[in-house]
Amino acid sequence: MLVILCPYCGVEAEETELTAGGEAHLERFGPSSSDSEFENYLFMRKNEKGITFERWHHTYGCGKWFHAARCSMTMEIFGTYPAQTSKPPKKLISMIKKKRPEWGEGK
Amino acid sequence: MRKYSVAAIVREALRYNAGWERAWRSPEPKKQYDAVIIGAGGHGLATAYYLGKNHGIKNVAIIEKGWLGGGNTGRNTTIIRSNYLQDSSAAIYEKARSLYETLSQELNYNVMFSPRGVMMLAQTEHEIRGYRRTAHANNLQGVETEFIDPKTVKKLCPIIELSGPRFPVLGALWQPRGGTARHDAVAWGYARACSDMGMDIIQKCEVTDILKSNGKVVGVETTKGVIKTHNLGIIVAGNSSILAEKAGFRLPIESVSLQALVSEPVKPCMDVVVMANTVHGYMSQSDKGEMVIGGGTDGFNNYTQRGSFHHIEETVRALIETFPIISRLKMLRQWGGVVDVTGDRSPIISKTPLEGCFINCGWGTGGFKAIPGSGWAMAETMANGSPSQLASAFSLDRFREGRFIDESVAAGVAH
Amino acid sequence: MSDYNNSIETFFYKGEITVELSKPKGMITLKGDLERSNINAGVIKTLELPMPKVRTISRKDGVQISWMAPDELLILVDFKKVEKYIELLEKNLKGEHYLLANVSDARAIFNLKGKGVREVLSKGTPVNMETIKIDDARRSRLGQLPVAFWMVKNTEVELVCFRSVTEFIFNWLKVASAPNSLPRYID
Amino acid sequence: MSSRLSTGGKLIDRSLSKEFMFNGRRLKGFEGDTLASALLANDQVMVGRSFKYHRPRGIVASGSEEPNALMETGSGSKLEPNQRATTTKLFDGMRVKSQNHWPTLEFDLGAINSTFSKFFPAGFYYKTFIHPRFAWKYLFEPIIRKAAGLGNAPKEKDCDTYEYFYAHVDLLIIGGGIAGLAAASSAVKSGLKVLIVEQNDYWGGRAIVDEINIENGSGSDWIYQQVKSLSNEKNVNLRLNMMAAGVYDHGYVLLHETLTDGSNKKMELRQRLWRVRAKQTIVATGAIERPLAFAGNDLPGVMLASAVRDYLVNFGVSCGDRTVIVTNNDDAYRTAILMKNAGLEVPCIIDARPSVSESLSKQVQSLGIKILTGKAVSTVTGSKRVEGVAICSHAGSGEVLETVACDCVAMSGGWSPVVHLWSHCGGKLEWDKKNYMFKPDLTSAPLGANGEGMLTVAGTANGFLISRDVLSDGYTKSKEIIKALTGKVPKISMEKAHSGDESEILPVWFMPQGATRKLKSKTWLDFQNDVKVSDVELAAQEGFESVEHTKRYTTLGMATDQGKLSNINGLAVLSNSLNVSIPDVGTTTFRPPFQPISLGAIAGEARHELFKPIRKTSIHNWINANGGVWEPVADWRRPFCFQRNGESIKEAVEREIVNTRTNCGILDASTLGKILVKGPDAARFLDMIYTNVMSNLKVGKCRYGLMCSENGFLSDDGVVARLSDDSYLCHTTSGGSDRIHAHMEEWLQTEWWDWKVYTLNLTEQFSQIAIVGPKARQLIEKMGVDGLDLSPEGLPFMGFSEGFIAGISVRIFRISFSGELSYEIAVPALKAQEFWDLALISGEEFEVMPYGTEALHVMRAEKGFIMIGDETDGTVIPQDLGLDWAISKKKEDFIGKRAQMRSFMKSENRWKLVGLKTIDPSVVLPDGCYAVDGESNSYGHKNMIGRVTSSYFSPTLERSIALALVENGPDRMNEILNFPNLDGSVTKAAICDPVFFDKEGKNQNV
Ligand SMILES: Cc1cc2nc3c(=O)[nH]c(=O)nc-3n(C[C@H](O)[C@H](O)[C@H](O)COP(=O)(O)OP(=O)(O)OC[C@H]3O[C@@H](n4cnc5c(N)ncnc54)[C@H](O)[C@@H]3O)c2cc1C
Ligand SMILES: NC(=O)c1ccc[n+]([C@@H]2O[C@H](COP(=O)([O-])OP(=O)(O)OC[C@H]3O[C@@H](n4cnc5c(N)ncnc54)[C@H](O)[C@@H]3O)[C@@H](O)[C@H]2O)c1
Ligand SMILES: Cc1cc2nc3c(=O)[nH]c(=O)nc-3n(C[C@H](O)[C@H](O)[C@H](O)COP(=O)(O)O)c2cc1C
Ligand SMILES: [Zn+2]
Repeated sequence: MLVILCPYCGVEAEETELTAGGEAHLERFGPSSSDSEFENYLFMRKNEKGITFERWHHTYGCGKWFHAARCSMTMEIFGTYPAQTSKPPKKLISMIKKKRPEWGEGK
Repeated sequence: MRKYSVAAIVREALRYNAGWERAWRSPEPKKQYDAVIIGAGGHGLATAYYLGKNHGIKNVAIIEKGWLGGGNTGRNTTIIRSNYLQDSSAAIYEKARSLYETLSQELNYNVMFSPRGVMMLAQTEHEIRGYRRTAHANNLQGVETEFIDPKTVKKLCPIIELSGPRFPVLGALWQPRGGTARHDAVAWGYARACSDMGMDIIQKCEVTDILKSNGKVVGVETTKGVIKTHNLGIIVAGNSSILAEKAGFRLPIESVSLQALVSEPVKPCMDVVVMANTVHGYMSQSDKGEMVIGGGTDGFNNYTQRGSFHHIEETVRALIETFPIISRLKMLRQWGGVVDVTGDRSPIISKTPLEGCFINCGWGTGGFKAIPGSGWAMAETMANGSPSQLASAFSLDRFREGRFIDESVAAGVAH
Repeated sequence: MSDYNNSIETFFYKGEITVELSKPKGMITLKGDLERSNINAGVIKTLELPMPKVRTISRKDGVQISWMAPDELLILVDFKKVEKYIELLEKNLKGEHYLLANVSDARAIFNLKGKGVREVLSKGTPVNMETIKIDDARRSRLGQLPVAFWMVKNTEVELVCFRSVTEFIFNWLKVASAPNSLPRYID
Repeated sequence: MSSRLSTGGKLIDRSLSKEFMFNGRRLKGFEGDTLASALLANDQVMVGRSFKYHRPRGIVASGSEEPNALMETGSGSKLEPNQRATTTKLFDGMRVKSQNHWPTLEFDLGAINSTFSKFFPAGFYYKTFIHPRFAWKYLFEPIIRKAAGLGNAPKEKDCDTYEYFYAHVDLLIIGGGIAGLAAASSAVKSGLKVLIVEQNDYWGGRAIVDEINIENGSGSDWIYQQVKSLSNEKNVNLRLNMMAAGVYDHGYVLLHETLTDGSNKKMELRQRLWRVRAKQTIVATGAIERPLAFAGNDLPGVMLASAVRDYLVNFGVSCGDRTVIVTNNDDAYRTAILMKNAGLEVPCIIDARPSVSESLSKQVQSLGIKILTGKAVSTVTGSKRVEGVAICSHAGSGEVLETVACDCVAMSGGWSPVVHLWSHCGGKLEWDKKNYMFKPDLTSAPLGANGEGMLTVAGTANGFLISRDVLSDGYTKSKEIIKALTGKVPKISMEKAHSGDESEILPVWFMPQGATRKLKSKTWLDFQNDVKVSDVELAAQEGFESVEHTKRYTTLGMATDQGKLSNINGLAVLSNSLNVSIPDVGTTTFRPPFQPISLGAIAGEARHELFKPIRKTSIHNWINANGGVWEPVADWRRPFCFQRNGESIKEAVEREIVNTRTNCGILDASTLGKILVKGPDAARFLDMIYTNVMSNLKVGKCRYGLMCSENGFLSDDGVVARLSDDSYLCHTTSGGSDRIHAHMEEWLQTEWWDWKVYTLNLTEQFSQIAIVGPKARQLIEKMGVDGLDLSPEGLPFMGFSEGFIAGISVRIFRISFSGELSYEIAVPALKAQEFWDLALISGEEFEVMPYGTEALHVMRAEKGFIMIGDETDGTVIPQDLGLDWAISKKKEDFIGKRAQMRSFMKSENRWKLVGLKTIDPSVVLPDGCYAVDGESNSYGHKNMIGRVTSSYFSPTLERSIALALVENGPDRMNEILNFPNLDGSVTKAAICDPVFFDKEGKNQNV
């Protein structure tokens, strides 16, 4: 039963107020892409056992999408940030590296 | 292998059971095998069994990081049915179901397959239409199902409340020879038979890397050393993405936690398996008397075998609404399993970009029922190096081609 | 006229707290970049109220602005004056990118009064009701439904839900405020 | 015999006596009794039968660890099986029955299993019942099921209610023993919000019974003072009858509060499930005494030594006149001393240890109690209850040295900390080599959201057995947590408990050490599930080496007590058989709940009418009162039809259709989604959302649009109206409004966040009322229009305008889903009923009639219009439905476009939309039936070449019609297809155009 901070409204939202939205920072591939680019974009997932960057929606709240860095083994939340970005904030990355030196970013 | 029988039990009882042999050996791994299977869940063990039995490949190792049968095979709600809609699904699940019918005899191990009947309640007009459609498809696929009216529902399962205030029961899709089996026994029965064929089941041994050379698999690295093989099957359910990554490819899979719970045991009060998809709940009663209840999946990746409690609440609400008498029964235990869910919620039995490496995964929330059929098809695929007829539709390329096998369409869920 | 008009039905219950469906209020949703000074100014000018801070309301004389999201306000005015306010807002927001809509009919407001109001809501919302102060506003869920509420007095809350579920929310509140059903945990 | 003593009993009030019935016998107890203490007070020693062998079972314990005393309580809508007598409060008039026997508790036919138990060792059923195959379902399985299963399920609906409560605390303390209370008192001055909960209905835990000294007073006084002063603190909340059931991620703890004792016959609020969010939690749940494993230890009268003490001290109940103590540690001596001091006989203490400390032995011997060191129980004698013990050397194989008569055996195998809650969410355990028990490994705590430990353990639960250490650990752990939470070390005086040291425990898991196989097969580990030492050994012998295998093979620890008493002994036996250390064997997984909790409590308030919300339109109540036959549509209810007196549903539907096509129909279409999309980039955005072009739609005009998922499949459809240059109103299906609004927001926020667009779901702001049929225009005009020109030119097909009808402000769309002249009128929801009423009054002369969803569906099918959910099922692309015209070729991109370029989507052989006419026009094709071509496919199934998606009898055409998806359908016009029915017959139907009625659109373009 997770609690995640919504970076928009500052609410420590409970999981039941949120909707999980899968892997974050997927790059959209449109009509000019190849079959395998499109397949990758739509289906292939990192499904990380460890630190994952993922999307959340504050459904029962401000209605905004945001991103969270979470460990799928311990449920630790390293941080959240607005969805209007194509990569995680640098500060967050270096914080994670400090906490988990063995972590290999962006596999 | 010592044959199990009443006579053997009596004989042993008289000498305080001193003579029973091990059900399976626990050998140290050899250096090389003709085939190696990663994952001693039901699917891995069944694959090994049919490799030996159907294809004569017996120099096989099954490598398990924990204890055999301890993955989802050991934690599922044991529903067996084959009333699927799409041809490819109906074919493999019905193959599995029919193998289940005689599995106890074949393995000389009572897996307690109990064809008590599975009913899927229709609680909206839309669901009625969906299930009628499935009944029609099943009729053509040779899967015995029928659409039954509320009266029959009540007769088969008297504890159902037909006129719930929210979603009355309007009928059901009924598969009389669907049912349940003793999940652990399925793994144990296959394991015993594999061991008896000379296969090595190596427990407490984790595969840590997949060794390749020139685009071909040559072996695996494990916590008990390197094991060589040119024929590798990855059959690790919730851990599929991790091993695929080691093999050098990605999968259309997400690992999420699926939960279940059991009530305290009570005397028999429910003789069939009931699934109520509109309200999201399913339940059956085990031979020991617990009500076995399946919950929902988390929406996020989760490798913990725990889940969020609100899924349990939602499920229990739905079931009390459907079976009001259970309100005063108590939950005895709840748990979770890490299930591997694909982009179209159908499984993958396939060759992979790595030559000699095959994968069987994506059974998600509903692969227990498929174990014998999946093992059969996977063994054939591994033995021939190309997909078997039963497996061909479940290949990895279907996602690229847009050739999905979507079962959710007819108001179905996948347990 | 027929008696079936559920939109103006009366809902009233007195248990541990008093639950009452309020008379229809004028409600306007404004979406826009609240950080933009022009939008800010337009709102302040029209309603003669300060902008509410994050997760609060600002109110005076029957007019209220409730913070709903970083780009969304819910403005409450007299039911009959909605169109007038919309017109005014449109005038004062001219040239800006925004969305304005009358949502008075889309929502129902319940007035909840009594010492136990925090406990009643705590039966259904994960919000920490102990920390909710006067003029705080929250969007969350109550049981299975989305709601928004704000504290108008220490013992009084206004709760907004979708109109189609008015009856369900009322029944829920009724059950939750049944006599002797409070845990007496929050004082 | 067990009996009530004339004095004593800290928890009972002898002035309030209570009568209750057990198996039809009228018995007496007192206020404060548990059901178990009251039964023992009445010499009811046998209280049930075991699960597998139906062996006689007596009360073993005094708390939630009790495996045997499970009863049926209540009746009718309050019946509850498997109630644990040790945690059930007695009330006046209580009716209780024992379980799992037939015909009676004393004489149970099922006990034949016990006679043959030899033949039912662990896992026997896997080895048998294999042949003949069919016998399993019809013979073996029913017998096994009947024999198992404990109590009976209720037959009636539960009449009681339940609820949830959310609480947010800084510090949650679980357990109200001395450790928990000390922890709470440390936190008083911290300003932290503290909640301390205790499952019992009294504070103090074990210290009440095992009178200890704290500072200069008794433990009981100390507890009383602590509770009193804590109750006055504003920041501390104390709660009894509250059991911590489970610990979940991010500090979520489930607490189960019992609100009633069940004595009330009427409906009542019975239990409350607390969902606590705690920043930190201290688990101070104490320890559970372990039984000892010896032959016959399952006979009624063999009890935990601590329980015997509890019954004596708390309830004034003697569990036996002559009690033999069997132990491997000092603690059980307390029981001996107390019993003796109460005037009861204690013939001897059988201590497996070679020696006992001098002071203890002196003390005991001075009371006249014999200590037999180095001895063990060979077997307990008696059949339905203890009659004596046969004593042997612990070192030997069980040779009997002497037999001592007794009626109670009090056993103690040491203590196991209650680590369940610590373990639920990932806390690890370590093996305490001194006290031979698993205790929390505080360096591996369950982690909270910030990756730091969220739980700690204090007192006995943390492995401290002596009250001096327990108390100080309570203070210390609390101080550490307070420091972590506030940054300040609380200044408090840590009060001290005084207790002498105890001598070491001897690890004894079964006795005697060299017990024969025969003895082991009578030595119980799990009393409820009938698992014996021999079963665990057999599992190990057969290769079930993992503790998880052993558990599942033998069912050890899987009963309703979840092995609280049996697990550790079982592990030890397994480790012994495998010749590995106990920590290497490890434990099985601890899972919630700590004690079973009712499903009712888990469901909470969401039952009956509160089960799931129903959304109601403004017209709902009118429909309800006017013959509407409801059908759930998403969370809404919509009328399937309006049934009149004496009319069948089919007749009603036909009447509605015919009337709408000939006169005028009125429909509540309010459930349709209405999403406002506004902004400079709105047009560009909708071009991405819809498959068709929306940017070139003229202001004041409507266009039918399709939406696909990114995976290419058709997901929703509806009419889009352009309200102004920068704003659109998008209509969705009833089920689609929330989903599509969310879909739009998702794309806007996460992909095109720099586009200037806002969206708002206005579905509920407007009710939508459709007035349909040849007389529709006349009707509306009669209502009185203002600012609206309803003429064909003024408001042409696919146009809309705004104005007033009957004084009500409306937006009126000329769109048609029926093929008739049709106006969909959006009115403010609060005005909708008034509008509806006025339309019906004005419409009287035009014979207006309300119609329902079925008439709507039939009429749209007559016109060949698709329905999302009927013609689509998540696998259908617009191209399959002949909707290519709605897919822009010009647009570079839209959601779903790339997906539709994949090979399978472009395949020649896709199933495409056609109409079907049965050869016999009176025969309606069954819903969902398939067409076959007489061949077999590669699986050996009959080859399917198409399927029916909608099928109706059309009263308009007076024949059956159907829509279908057929392989290459449009190229096979007039071909006759075969549709096999479930009864073996075949319906023949010819492929035709999907538009059955008014293809040119004469009716709607007027
Ligand atoms: C709660 C729940 C309820 C369910 N209910 C049903 C149901 O009612 N009906 C139904 O049909 N299905 C159901 N399922 C699904 C079903 O359980 C699974 O689909 C099926 O058991 C999968 O079997 P498997 O052999 O593929 O995987 P598993 O049984 O999970 O086996 C995979 C094995 O691989 C091992 N492994 C992983 N990584 C490695 C490695 N690196 N090295 C070595 N070994 C490794 C694991 O330890 C594990 O033992 C349910 C699942 C759950 C969780
Ligand atoms: N010498 C020994 O062998 C020995 C062994 C055990 C205990 N003791 C003595 O017992 C006392 C132990 O004190 P303590 O405070 O650590 O433990 P305790 O057993 O006295 O108190 C623990 C309390 O927690 C409650 N509890 C347990 N699980 C709960 C749950 N899930 N939810 C709510 N409540 C729950 C219990 O009902 C109990 O009241 C000390 O005096 C100690 O010396 C001695
Ligand atoms: C069909 C089925 C029935 C079960 N019945 C019981 C039961 O009667 N008692 C019990 O303690 N656990 C029961 N379990 C749960 C297991 O104890 C265990 O929780 C589950 O297999 C998951 O393993 P884990 O909890 O060790 O992770 C059952 C599990 C399944 C799949
Ligand atoms: Zn938010």
